[in-house]
Amino acid sequence: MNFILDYYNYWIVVFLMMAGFYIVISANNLVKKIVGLNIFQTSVFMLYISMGKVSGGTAPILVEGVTQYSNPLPHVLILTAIVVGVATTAVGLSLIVRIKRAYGTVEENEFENKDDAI
Amino acid sequence: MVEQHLSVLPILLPLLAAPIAIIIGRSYLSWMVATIASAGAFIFSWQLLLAALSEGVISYAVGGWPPPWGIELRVDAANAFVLLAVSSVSTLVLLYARDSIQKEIDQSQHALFYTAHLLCLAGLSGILLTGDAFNLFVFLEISSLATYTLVSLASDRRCLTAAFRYLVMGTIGATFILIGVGMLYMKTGTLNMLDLAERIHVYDSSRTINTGLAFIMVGVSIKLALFPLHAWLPPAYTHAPSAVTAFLASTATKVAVYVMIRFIFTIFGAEHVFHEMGMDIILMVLAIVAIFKCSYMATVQSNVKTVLAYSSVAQIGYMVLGISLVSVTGLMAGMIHIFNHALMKGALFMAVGAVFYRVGSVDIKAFNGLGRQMPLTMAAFTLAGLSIIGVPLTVGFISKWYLVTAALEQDQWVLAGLVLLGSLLAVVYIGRILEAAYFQKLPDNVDASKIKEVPLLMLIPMWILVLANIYFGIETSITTEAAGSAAEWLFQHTRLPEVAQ
Amino acid sequence: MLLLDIISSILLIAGVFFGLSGAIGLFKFPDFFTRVHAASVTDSIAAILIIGGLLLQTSFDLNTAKLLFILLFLMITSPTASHALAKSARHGGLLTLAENKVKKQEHTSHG
Amino acid sequence: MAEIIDLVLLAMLALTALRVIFLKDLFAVVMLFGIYSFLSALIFVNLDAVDVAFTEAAVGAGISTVLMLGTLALTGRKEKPSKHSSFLPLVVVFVTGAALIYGTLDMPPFGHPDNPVHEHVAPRYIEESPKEVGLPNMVTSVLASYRGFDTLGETVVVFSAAVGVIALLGVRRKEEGETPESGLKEHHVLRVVAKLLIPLVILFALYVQFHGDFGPGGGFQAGVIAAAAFILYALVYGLPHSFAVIGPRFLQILAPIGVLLYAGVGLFSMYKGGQFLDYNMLAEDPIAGQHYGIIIIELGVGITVFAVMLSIFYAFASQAERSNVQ
Amino acid sequence: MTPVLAAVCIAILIVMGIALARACTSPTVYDRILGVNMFGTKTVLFIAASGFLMGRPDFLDIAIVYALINFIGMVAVLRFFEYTAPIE
Repeated sequence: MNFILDYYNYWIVVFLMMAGFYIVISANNLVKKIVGLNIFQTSVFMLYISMGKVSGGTAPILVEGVTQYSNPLPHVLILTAIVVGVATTAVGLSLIVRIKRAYGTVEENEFENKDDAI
Repeated sequence: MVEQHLSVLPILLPLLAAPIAIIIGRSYLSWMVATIASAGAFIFSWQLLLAALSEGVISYAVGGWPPPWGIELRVDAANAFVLLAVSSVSTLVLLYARDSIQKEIDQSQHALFYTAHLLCLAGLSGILLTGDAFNLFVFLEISSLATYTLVSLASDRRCLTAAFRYLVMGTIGATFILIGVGMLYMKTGTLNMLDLAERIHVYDSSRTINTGLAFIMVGVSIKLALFPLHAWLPPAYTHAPSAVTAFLASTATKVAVYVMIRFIFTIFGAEHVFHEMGMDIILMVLAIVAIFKCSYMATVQSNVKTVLAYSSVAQIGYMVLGISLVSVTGLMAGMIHIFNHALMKGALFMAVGAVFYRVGSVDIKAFNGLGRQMPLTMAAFTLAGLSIIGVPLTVGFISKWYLVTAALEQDQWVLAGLVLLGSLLAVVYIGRILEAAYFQKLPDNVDASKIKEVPLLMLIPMWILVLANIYFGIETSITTEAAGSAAEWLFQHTRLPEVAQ
Repeated sequence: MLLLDIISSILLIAGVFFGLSGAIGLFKFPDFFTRVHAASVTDSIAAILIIGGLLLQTSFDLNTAKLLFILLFLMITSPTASHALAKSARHGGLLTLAENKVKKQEHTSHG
Repeated sequence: MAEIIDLVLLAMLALTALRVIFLKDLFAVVMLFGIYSFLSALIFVNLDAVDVAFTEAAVGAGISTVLMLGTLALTGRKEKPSKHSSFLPLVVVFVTGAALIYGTLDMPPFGHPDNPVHEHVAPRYIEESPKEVGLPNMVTSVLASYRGFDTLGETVVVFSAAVGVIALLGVRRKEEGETPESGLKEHHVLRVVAKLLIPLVILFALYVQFHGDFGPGGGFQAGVIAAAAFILYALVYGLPHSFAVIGPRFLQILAPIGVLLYAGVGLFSMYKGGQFLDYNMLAEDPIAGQHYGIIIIELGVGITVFAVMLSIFYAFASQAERSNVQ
Repeated sequence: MTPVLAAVCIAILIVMGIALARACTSPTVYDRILGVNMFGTKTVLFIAASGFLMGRPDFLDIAIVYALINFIGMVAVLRFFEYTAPIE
């Protein structure tokens, strides 16, 4: 039981990652691909935040009378990573808008047929 | 003053120039800014290489915080050597781009092009110089985002789908690296590479560390387009503007190869990765398959840029093959090839871009009869092509020579034979293009008077690279010394498998 | 102090009760407009009660101000959102249950 | 208690993710993605990562969702059924997932205070940063000072995103801006309420910007919230009105200025004889120097993020509006 | 006081779950939006309540952001329906 409690968080996070990853590689629609990418990345963020948690600790903002804080370093890393994620999303979505204008569709198999290979 | 900050300046210069270039907004001025910044970065990286060769390691604590608490920039012969290749090619490409992008990119987007180029350069330099695993991820993303932008700037609509595919694959790769770094951090509690290397050995048999290693290797393999994860590369290189392809082909994947070397040798230790995990076999097999499969693919394409793109994937196979031999000579061959391949692919793509500039197409048929119309461009193409094949007196020969030597050191005769066989395929795909250029006639419907040499500003950088191909092919001491000491340095600071010694 | 705690508990529990009933209404009510009604009315009252309950636990510092700000914010945005949503649904052509019945009857009587 | 909440939230997340896989209506997918972001932000709060939660809520549920909706408005709502075989993706996902699960088996147990992550580098941040940097919020100290170079990189990433989006979608010039009155003009209540809220939101953004040293928040979050205020304005009153307040050209200048401000602090500290971004050199007293440095770089981050987020929104909204007119 | 707060938190979680179920399975698009909106407002309350439960009520800022983003999301959705027909 302890074993499960110790790893429950990680396992669910792995499941979420894989759900996102599956959407990315299986979706035919480009917007859905980007949604999947976001889910994938957000789940990775949860992995990081999970490892920073200290049971019985509190948020790493100094208050009187508290000595046990959670680890601030993963938080910093993930703040950066979230920004990276939204930057990628924005560029990806604008690519989709352009693709729609150029091809008239955002379904991968449809625009693949409209050009010769490569 | 300058000497003290030498390690941060190659990153800082393009990083500062990028916002300035976009504020200026005018094509000509932002080109000046970009070129000056890139040239400055080149000069600093040259000094940095000299300093690294004499001093060994230069550590720079950003923010004044000592590592592992702060972020450290750590320069040794290996990354200074690659940085030199990156910044020199970047400067030459920027010189070349001035005229080249006139035909390929809309006037209003020139400033954006230079900004993105500078951002990409800054990102690549950051990847090379940083000594922090997470900081590497951040710079990786800067360079990737800039790259997606650069690829999508072309006027052909297919560049959009190529860029999108690149974006999805690249982001998956980066996220895999993020997962891997997270697992390392989880076990060791640090992100500094040196500190990681020291603390990681306690956990050699840990399943978490090994999974982290696997994820980092897969992520980096996507970024460096190792077979079978190379699907994004040919379309991206084919449809990007010529100047962009010339820059990316000679730098982006090379930097990823460097990242792989850094993770294997500095962080995990060659002993662990190769001996205990058996990664050398995997890498070797993938490298050989890449060399043959992609060289073959290159021989059947009709678009010359695609031919060269597949050739790039094959050439990456040679670099990875060098790494997988796990010997100083093998690693040195890989490092030399990083530098040399930058020289030859840069020149080749510049020549192809020049053809596009005049003819407006890069189909192999468009090359018909160009040997007479554009003699200088095609001569450059020929020489660089010979270099890819590995003809003596060119840099390509040097790379192959050391690679074969490394294989023979371990009595791997078959491997040496395969390397030479791969070169034969290169003869085929380069030969097809040369045949078209020199032995075919210019089609009748083309006005011969319009097809003439490209402007001088395009020819000069191209020929600088071509001459460098020959110069470094004859005067080998500089590259071999730098790459050799880089390889030796890496090997001294890693735990070795007993077999290779 | 104890008295404040008791009042606060009562407010909180009442708030939760309204919240739950609203959630059930979201499933139980027959058409969209009644469901909006269930959701939005309970949203407002639950927010007032719960935040009111929490207010009693603060010691009149920055947190009190922030709670009041949240309350104000929710009081403004939540009904606005519901109103705009219902209006948009109306413009989009969504009918109430009664109207649907009428329409159906007309349809059958004509046909 | 925290564990139970964590459990329930994770279960909800798993449900949402599963639902997203099978939904074909992309509008619903985007809505559920918004919920997914909200939920993950809740988990971040629950795991003590308040700054991260702040950012995830503002960025993931806010900006990303708005951008996705903008894209959907242009590309259509329905995902077409595909003839792709889903076998290969499934295999890849199972292999990757199995590798990850294998990797979790040796992971340090969740939440134990003697895990390596809590014993090596981090203790210095927790114990020394209030003295060395002088801020109660350790996340801000680490973000802005110890790992300031990362944050500079982060700002540059945002800036490159703006470069990418502007290169792809372009900036609309004022001349062609003769689109008819747009926005939600039917919704009178909304218009009044929005007018009431926007100043409050901007005030809140300023609070987040300058209170980030003491509580959750900082330049990045403040930039996003300020941009959200203008996005609200543009959504309700239409782009032309919003352009009249802050034009896209102006934003294009503003974004690089933030980056330059950040890097400028670093250059100044080099000039003063320290390393790049060494705030100790900025004043006689190192703590004061740290304080100046952090305030200025946070301002730089805030300016860039604000300008970039808003100009990205402008780019998408212009596209949508243009297609609507046609 | 803590048991009451804990019960309140759990109850709000349940409401959130119901709203989520509504958002996942809904007859019309508007119901979906309604579910999402209700989910949003309940999260605001949840953060406020759990802040008091955990003893760190100074994180109410996050609740404010949630309320704000929730509202903007709603407006964006309404705006979105100006472009596409909501009912299929």
